[in-house]
Amino acid sequence: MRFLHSFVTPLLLAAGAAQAASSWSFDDATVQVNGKKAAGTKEKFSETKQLSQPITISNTESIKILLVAKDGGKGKRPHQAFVVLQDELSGLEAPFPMTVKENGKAVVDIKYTDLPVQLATSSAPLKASVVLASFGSSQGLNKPVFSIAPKVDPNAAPLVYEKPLRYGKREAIHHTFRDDPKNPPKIISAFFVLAVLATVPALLVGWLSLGANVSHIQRALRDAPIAHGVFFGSLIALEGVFYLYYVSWTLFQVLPVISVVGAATFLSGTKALGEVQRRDSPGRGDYDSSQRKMCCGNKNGVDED
Amino acid sequence: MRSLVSFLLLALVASVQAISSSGGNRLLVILEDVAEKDGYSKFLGDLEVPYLYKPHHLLIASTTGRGFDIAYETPKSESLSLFHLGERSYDHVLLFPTKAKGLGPNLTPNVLLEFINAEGNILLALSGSTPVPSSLVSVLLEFDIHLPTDRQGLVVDHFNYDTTSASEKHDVLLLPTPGPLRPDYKHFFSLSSSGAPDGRERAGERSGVVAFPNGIGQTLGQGPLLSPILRAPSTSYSYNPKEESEAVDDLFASGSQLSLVSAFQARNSARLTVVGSADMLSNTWFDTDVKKVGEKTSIKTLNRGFAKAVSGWTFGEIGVVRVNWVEHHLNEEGLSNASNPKIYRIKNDVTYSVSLSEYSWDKYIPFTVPANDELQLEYSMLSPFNRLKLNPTISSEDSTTYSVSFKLPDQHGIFNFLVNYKRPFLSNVFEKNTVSVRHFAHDEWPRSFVISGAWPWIAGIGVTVTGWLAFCAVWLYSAPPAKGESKKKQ
Amino acid sequence: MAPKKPATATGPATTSASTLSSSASGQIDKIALNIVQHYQKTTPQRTKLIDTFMAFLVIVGGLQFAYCVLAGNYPFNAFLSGFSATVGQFVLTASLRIQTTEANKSEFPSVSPERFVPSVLFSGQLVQAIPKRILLTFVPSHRAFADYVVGSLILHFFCINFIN
Amino acid sequence: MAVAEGARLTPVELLVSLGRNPTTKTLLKIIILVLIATAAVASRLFSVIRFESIIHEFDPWFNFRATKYLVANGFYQFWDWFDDRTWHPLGRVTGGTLYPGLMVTSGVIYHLLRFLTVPVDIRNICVLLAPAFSGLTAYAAYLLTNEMTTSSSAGLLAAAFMGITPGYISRSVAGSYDNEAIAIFLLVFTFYLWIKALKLGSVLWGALCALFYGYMVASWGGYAFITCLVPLHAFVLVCMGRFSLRLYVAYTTWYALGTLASMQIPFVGFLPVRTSEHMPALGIFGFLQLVAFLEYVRSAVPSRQFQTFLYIGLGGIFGAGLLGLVGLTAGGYIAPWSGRFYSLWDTGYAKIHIPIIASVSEHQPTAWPAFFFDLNMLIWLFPAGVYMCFQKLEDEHVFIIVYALFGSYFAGVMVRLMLTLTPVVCVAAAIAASQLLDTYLQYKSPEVVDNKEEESTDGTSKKSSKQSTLRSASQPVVGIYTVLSKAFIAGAMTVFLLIFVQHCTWVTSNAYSSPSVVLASRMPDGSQHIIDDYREAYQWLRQNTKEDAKIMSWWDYGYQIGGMADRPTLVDNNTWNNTHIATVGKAMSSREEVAYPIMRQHEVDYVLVVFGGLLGYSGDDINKFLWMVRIAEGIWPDEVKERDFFTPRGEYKVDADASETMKNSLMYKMSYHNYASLFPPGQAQDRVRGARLPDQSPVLNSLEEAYTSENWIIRIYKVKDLDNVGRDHAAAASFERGHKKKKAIKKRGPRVLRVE
Repeated sequence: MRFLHSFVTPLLLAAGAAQAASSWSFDDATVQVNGKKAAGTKEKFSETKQLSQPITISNTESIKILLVAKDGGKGKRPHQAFVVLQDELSGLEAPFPMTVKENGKAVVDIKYTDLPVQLATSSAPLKASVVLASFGSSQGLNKPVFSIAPKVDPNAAPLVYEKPLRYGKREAIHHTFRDDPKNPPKIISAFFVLAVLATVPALLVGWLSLGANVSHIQRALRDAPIAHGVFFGSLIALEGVFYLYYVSWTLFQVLPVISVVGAATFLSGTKALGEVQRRDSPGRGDYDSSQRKMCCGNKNGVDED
Repeated sequence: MRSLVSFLLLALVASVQAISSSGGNRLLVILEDVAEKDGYSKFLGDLEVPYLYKPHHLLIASTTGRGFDIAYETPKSESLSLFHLGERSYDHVLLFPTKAKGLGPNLTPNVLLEFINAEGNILLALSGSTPVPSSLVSVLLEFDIHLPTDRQGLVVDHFNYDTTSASEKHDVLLLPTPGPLRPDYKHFFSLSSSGAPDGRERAGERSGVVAFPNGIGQTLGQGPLLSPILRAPSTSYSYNPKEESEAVDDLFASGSQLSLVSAFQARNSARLTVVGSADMLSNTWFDTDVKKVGEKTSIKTLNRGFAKAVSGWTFGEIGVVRVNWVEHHLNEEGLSNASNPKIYRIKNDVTYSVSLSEYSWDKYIPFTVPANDELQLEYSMLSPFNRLKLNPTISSEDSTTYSVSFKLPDQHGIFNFLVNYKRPFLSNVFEKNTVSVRHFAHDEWPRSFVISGAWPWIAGIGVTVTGWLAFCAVWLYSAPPAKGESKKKQ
Repeated sequence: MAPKKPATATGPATTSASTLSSSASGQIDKIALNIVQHYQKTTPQRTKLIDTFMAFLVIVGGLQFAYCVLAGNYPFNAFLSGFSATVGQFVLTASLRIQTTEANKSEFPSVSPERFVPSVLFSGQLVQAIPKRILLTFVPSHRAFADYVVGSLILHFFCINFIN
Repeated sequence: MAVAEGARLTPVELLVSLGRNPTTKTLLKIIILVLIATAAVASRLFSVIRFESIIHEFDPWFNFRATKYLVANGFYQFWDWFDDRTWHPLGRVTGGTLYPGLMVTSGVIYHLLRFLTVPVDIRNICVLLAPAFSGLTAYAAYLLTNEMTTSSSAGLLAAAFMGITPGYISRSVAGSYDNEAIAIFLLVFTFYLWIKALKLGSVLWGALCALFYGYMVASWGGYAFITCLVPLHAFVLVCMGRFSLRLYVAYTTWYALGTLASMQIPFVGFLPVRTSEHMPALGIFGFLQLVAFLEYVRSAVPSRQFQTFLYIGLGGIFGAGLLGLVGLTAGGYIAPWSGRFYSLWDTGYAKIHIPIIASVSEHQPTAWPAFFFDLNMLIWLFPAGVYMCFQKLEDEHVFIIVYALFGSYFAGVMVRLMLTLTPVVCVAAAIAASQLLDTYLQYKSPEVVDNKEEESTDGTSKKSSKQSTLRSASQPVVGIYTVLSKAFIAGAMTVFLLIFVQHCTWVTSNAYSSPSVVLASRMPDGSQHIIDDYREAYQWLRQNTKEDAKIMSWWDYGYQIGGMADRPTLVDNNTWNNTHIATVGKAMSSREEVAYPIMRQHEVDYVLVVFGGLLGYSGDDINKFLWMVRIAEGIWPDEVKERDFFTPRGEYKVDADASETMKNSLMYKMSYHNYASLFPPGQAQDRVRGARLPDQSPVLNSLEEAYTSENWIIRIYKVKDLDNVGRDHAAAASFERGHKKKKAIKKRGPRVLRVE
C-alpha cells in the first residue's frame, strides 16, 4: 500500500515541478546588537551586499535580525527560515529558526548564551547566512550575509570546551632511563691500585729494618712439622677459599670447605701454637686458644647459613 | 517449511558457515506484518541463503545471497523471543517500522539491551511516517541516540531533493554516498559508481547518490561508541509533520548535526544501526531514477549497495577484526627465548607481536591499518611507560603480523602489554597480557672487578689479606732479635 | 696510630709566633719528643713488628679513603668493604698489641677457677670437652693470637662477601 | 615444680651431701634449667590446645608464606624473590626488604629434621618455633644473670621469670611466628656475650658477640636497640672513668665485625653508615680509639704535659668530629633520624606526621596497667634489683642500670617495646629476689646449710643455698637471726612467687593465646563457640575467584589474604609504600565516582571489608576508617578531609545523621549495604557503635556484593566492569531497576555540538 502511494506521488508531483518559476528572497533586512542596557545601531544588509566588517558580540549581548521574506517578490511565510551560523574552521554550524509572520516579516534574536560552546569559543568569526525555503517548486535561498565575532570578555566565567573522547592514534611515549653511575677515570684508579700495592714491599722493608725474620721456621718444622705445615697451610687455604668464593663459588660450596679447613686449622693450631709457646716461654700449653678457634670455626659455619 | 529449511541448514552448516557473517547467520526480521516483506524482497534476498539445496552453487551464488538464515516475526506473536534458555536464539535482528506504540513484552528495552550485551546485532529501520515505538525510543536513549520529540519527525531539504518523486514535499533527500568520517578511519560506506560497496580506500570518485525518502533523523550524544554513517546536508532539517504549523518554530535538529543513518558499537563489539528511513531499503528505491534539483538528467540510486554495506557492517560481515595470536618473548642472546614467559627482568630486550585478520564478507583477509592511523602497543603499569607503533612484519593470505621490539624500562612491577585498538566501524581489539618484571638478582649486578672504580678497594682487601698472612708468618716464625735473613713471604 | 702520631705531630713546629702559642707548640714538641723516646725505650721488638703492621694498615686505609674522597664512592659496597677491612684489621691488631703488651697483663686477669667453672659448664657448651686443667693454666698472649686469627678470618670473610 | 615436690621429702643430709658435691650441683642446675625450659614451652601451648595448630594474627602469615617459599625454592631464589602477588601492581622486592633470620632459621631446622629423616610439616615448625626459642631465651637469661652475681640462684630465678613472664609470652605463644620469636633470645644472648667479652677483654668473645649481633640484625628491626645500648654502655663507662683496654678490645672488635656483619643483610645494606641511628656506635668507636691513644700517651709522658696535650689534642679532634657529623648530615650523606625514631621521643609526633605508624595499635604509648599485667610482681622487684646493681658497681652492673633506664623509657613510649624491657626486668628482679632469699634462708649462721627454703616456690632457691657457703666466703653476711622473721619473709616470698606463677598462667591462657584469625565466644550455656568468618571468607576467595584476582582491602588483612586466600593484594602489613596505602585509603573514603577509576587503574577485582556491626566485633573497618581518612589526607589534603567525616557537632556517627561525606564513602556503603534488610523495619542497628541505622541501606552502583560471611564479619564485593553500552554505572543501575528514560536529561550550560 505504502509503496504504491510512493509510486504514485512522483508522477503527480512531476507535473508541479515542471513549471518551476519563483524563488525566495528577502529585503529591508537589519541586524542589531543589543546589550543589557543600550541597544546598538541598526545595520542594513541585503542579499547582494553583505556587511563588510564582522559584528562583535560579547556574552551579555544578543543579536537581533529582522527581515522580510519574499517569494517571487511578495511577502510570504517560508517553512524554513533560518539564520545559520557556521564556524568556518571546524565547519560546525548552528541554525536559528526565525519567527515569521504571514506577511513574511521574520525576526530572530540570537543571544550569546544560545551559541553552542564550540561556536562561542571559536577563534575565527562565524559566518551567518540566511536560509529561506519552503515546499513546492519555488527555489530556496541560502546566502551568507554577515559574520559574527564572538568576543569573550575577561570578567566573565570563561566557557571551557573539552574535546569529547574520540578513538584514534595517540602520541607515542618513550621511557627515559636513569643513567648509570659512572666510573672515575681509569688513570686515577690505576694509580691508586699501584699505590696500594706498593705498600706491601714497604711493609716488608719496614719489618726487615726492625730485624724481623722467619729464621725459626726450620726449628718449627723440626719440632712440629705437620702441625706447622698444616696450620699455616690451612690459613692460606682459608684465604684461598675466600678468594674462590669471591670469584665463582656459592655459599653452599664454601661452607663445607671452610668447616673442614677450619677443623684442620684448629687441630694443627693446637700443636703449632703449643710449639711456638714452648719456643718463646718454655713450659706452658695453650690448648685453650685452639679450642676457642675451633668453636669459632663452627660459629663461622653456623651464622652464615 | 522453515523447519525443513533449517534442517537443510544444519545439514549444510559447514558450507553455509563459509559464507555467513563472522558473528553467526541466524537473522530475525520483525515486521508489522509478515506480508510486508515483499516490499523489501530485494534487500532481504541479498541477505538470504541462496539455493540452499544446491551447495555446489554456493560460491557462485554468494554474490547475490549472503547466507543468512532469515526468520520472520511480528512484534505481537508470542512465539517471538530473542533468548532461549538464556542463550541468544538469533544472531542478528532486523526491525522494520511498526505502527503500535509499544512493541509488546518480547521486545522491551531490557530485552533489546540484553541482546546487545549478548553480542547480538540489531539493524533498526525507522520511518518518518509512523511514530517510533516508545520502547525503541527509550532503548535508543540508553545508547545516547535521540529521536525527535513525540517520537515523530520528518527530514526535508528544500535544496536537494528528488524532483521526480518529491517535488512538492521535498522529503526524498538525495545524498552523495558518505566518505570517511575522518581521514584516519576505514570507511566502508563509500560506494564506487558501480554501487558495489568496498571497504578498501577508494576516496576520490564518489559519483552516484543515495535516496533517503521519508525518513526520520536522529541526533547523537557525545559518546565515542556512536558514529554517524550518513549525515544530513547542511540545509536539511527535521520537523514534525503532525503539527500543522506553516513554519518550524522549535527545531529538533538540522544540518550535519542531524544523523540519518547512525551506527553504535558496544564495548563487546555488538552493533546497532539506526536507519532513519525504512523506505530506502525497499525495492522501490533500490534502483530507481531520481533527478537532483536543477539537473536535467536523472541518475540511478545506489541504495542497494548502500543497504548492503550498512547491513553487512551491522551483521558483522565487514569491519570485524580478529586477533589470531599474541606473542612476546625475550630477545637476548644466551638466554632462552621461550614464548610468553611469565616474568622478565628490567632492561631486558623484548619483542611483542600480534597477528590480526579482518573479515570481509565471506573470508578473512590480512588486516591493514589505515594510512593515517597507527596500531600501538602500550607497556603500562598504572600509567603507560611506553607507547610504541606496531609495524607490519609478516603478511600471509589471511593475516598480518604486527610487532615491535624494545627495552623494558628500569622499573620493576607487574606490567601489561596492552593493545587497545578501538576505532569506529572496526570491532574492538583489546589484548592485555600481564607479565611480572623483576629487579636485578644478586648475581646479575656487574661484578666489582668489572667496575674499574672498585679496583683500588679490591686491591686494598688483597693487600690487607696478604699483609695479614705475612704478619702471621712473622709472628709465628720470627726469632727474637737475631741474625737470619727472611724468605718465604707471600 | 701509636707509631704514626709522632711523625705528624713533629711536622708543624712553628717557632715564629707569639710567646703563648710558641710555648704551646714548644709543649707539643716536647710531648712528641717524649712519646718518641718513651716508645723507642720501652717497646719490645715484637710489638714494633705489630706497630709496623698497623702503620701499614693505616697507610692502606688512608689511601683508600683518599681515593674515595677524590674519585667518588661509586661502588659504595666496594669502598666500605675495602676500607673497613683495613680498619677492622687495624683494631684487631691493636687488640692483639694491647693483649700482648707486658704492661697490660694486669688488665686481662688470668681466669680463676671459681669464676670460670660456671662459664665452662654453661656459658661454653662449646668448651665442655676441655679438661679443666687447661682452663686453669691460661696464657693471654697466645690465646690472644689465636683469637686474633679467628677474628681476622671472620673479618676477611665478611669483606669478601660484601664486596661482591 | 616437680623437683620441688620431690625435694620436699628428701632428708636434709642427702641434700647437704648433694649440695657439697659440685658435679651434683651442676647436674641439678641442668635438670632445673631443663624443667624451666619445659615449663616455658608448655605454657605457650595453650593456643594450640584451645584452638588448633594454626599461624596467628597478621605478620606471621607473611613469615609463614615466605618460609614456605624459602623451603620450596631454596636460599638463593629466596634472596632474589620478587613477589608479584603483593602491592599490585608495584610488586615487592621481598628478598631484599625483609629480615631473613626467622625464615632461614626454620628453613635450616626443617632441612635438618628432613636430613635426620624426621618427617615434619613446615607449618608445625613455624608454629612451634617461638616456644622452642623461649626455652633458649630462659637459658640465655640464666647466663646473663650469672655474669651479674655470683649466686647462681639468681640465674635460675631469672631463667624461671624469663620463661613464664607474660611480657614475653605475649609475642611468643605457639603460632605467633614473628621475628620477635627468635629476636628476644638473640637480644639476651648478644648482651650476655657482650658482657663476657667486656669482662675477659677477649677478641674471641667480641667476635662471637658480633656474630650473634649479625644474626640479630638478620632477624629483627629491633637490633637498633643493641646498636644504641652497647655504645651507650661504653660511653657511660668511659665517662665514669672506667675506661679499660678490655673495653677497647671488646668494643672495637664488636663494632668492626658487627657492623660488617650487619651490612651483609640486603635490607640493612648501607644503613649502618648512613642513618643517624647508627651514628652513636660509630662515634663511640672513634672516641675509643682516641681515648686508647690518650691512655698510651699518658703512660708515655709526665702528667703535666699530658694535661696540655689533652686539652689541645682532644678538644681539636672532638670539635672536628662533631663538625664533620653535622656537615655530613646537612650534606645528606647521613640520613637524619627516621620518623619512627622521632616517634620514640615525641609520642605525639607520629600522630601528626606519620599516621601510618600511629595507626598501628602496638605503637601506642603503654598504659600503666599494662606494666603490671605483663610483669606482675617483677615490676616492684625490678627497682630493688637495679639498686643491688648500684651496690656492687662493676662494668656489667653499669650495663644493667643503663639497660634498665633505656628500656623502661621506651617501654613507656611504645607498647611493643615492653618486649625489650622484659629481659632486664627479669634479670634485675631475679637478682633482688635471690638476694632476699639467700639472706633470709640462712638457717642461723652462714656455714650451716638450711633447708627451710623448701617452702619456697621452685627448686631454684634451693640451689641458691647450695651456693651459700661459697658466697658467704665472698661477701659479708647480713645477719638475720630469728627464725620467725626468716619464716615469715620466706613464706611471703613463696606466696608471691606462687601468685606470680598463677598470674602468668592465667594471663597466658586467657589474654595471649587467641589467634585473632579465629574468634572464640561463649554461648549462653558457657560452652565455647568458634567464630571462623575469616577463614570462611578467605576460603571462599581461594575457591571462587580467578588465580590472579586482585583483592583490595585495608592493609591489615593483606598478609592474611596472601597467606590464606593466596590472592594478590594491593597493600599489606609491610607498609613500605605510604602512597600506595593512601591510594587505597582514598578509594575507601571517597565517593563511588572517585573510587571507581582508582580501582580500575589498579585492576581491582574484589574489595574486602571487615564489618563487626552484626556481631559486635569492634576491630572492624568502620572503626579503623578514620585512620584510612587521615592517611589519605596526608597525600591528598584537598580531596579527602577528615573534618567532613564528622557530624557538624563533631561526632563520628554512622546512623541517620552521619555526615554526607561519610554516607557516600565507599567504606560506609560497603559496610552497610543491605544491612537494614536483616532487621524488621526501624530495628536495624549496629552493635559495635550502638547506632540505629536508617531503613533504606546505601545503594552501590559500581560494585556488586559477591560474598558475605556467616556473621557478616567479612564482606566481599566484586567491581563491575565498564558498562557495555557506555553509560555511567548510576544510569545503568537505574535502568536495571526499571527506570526508563523518557527524554534525554537536559545538561546545564550551553549546548554542545557533536564533532567527529
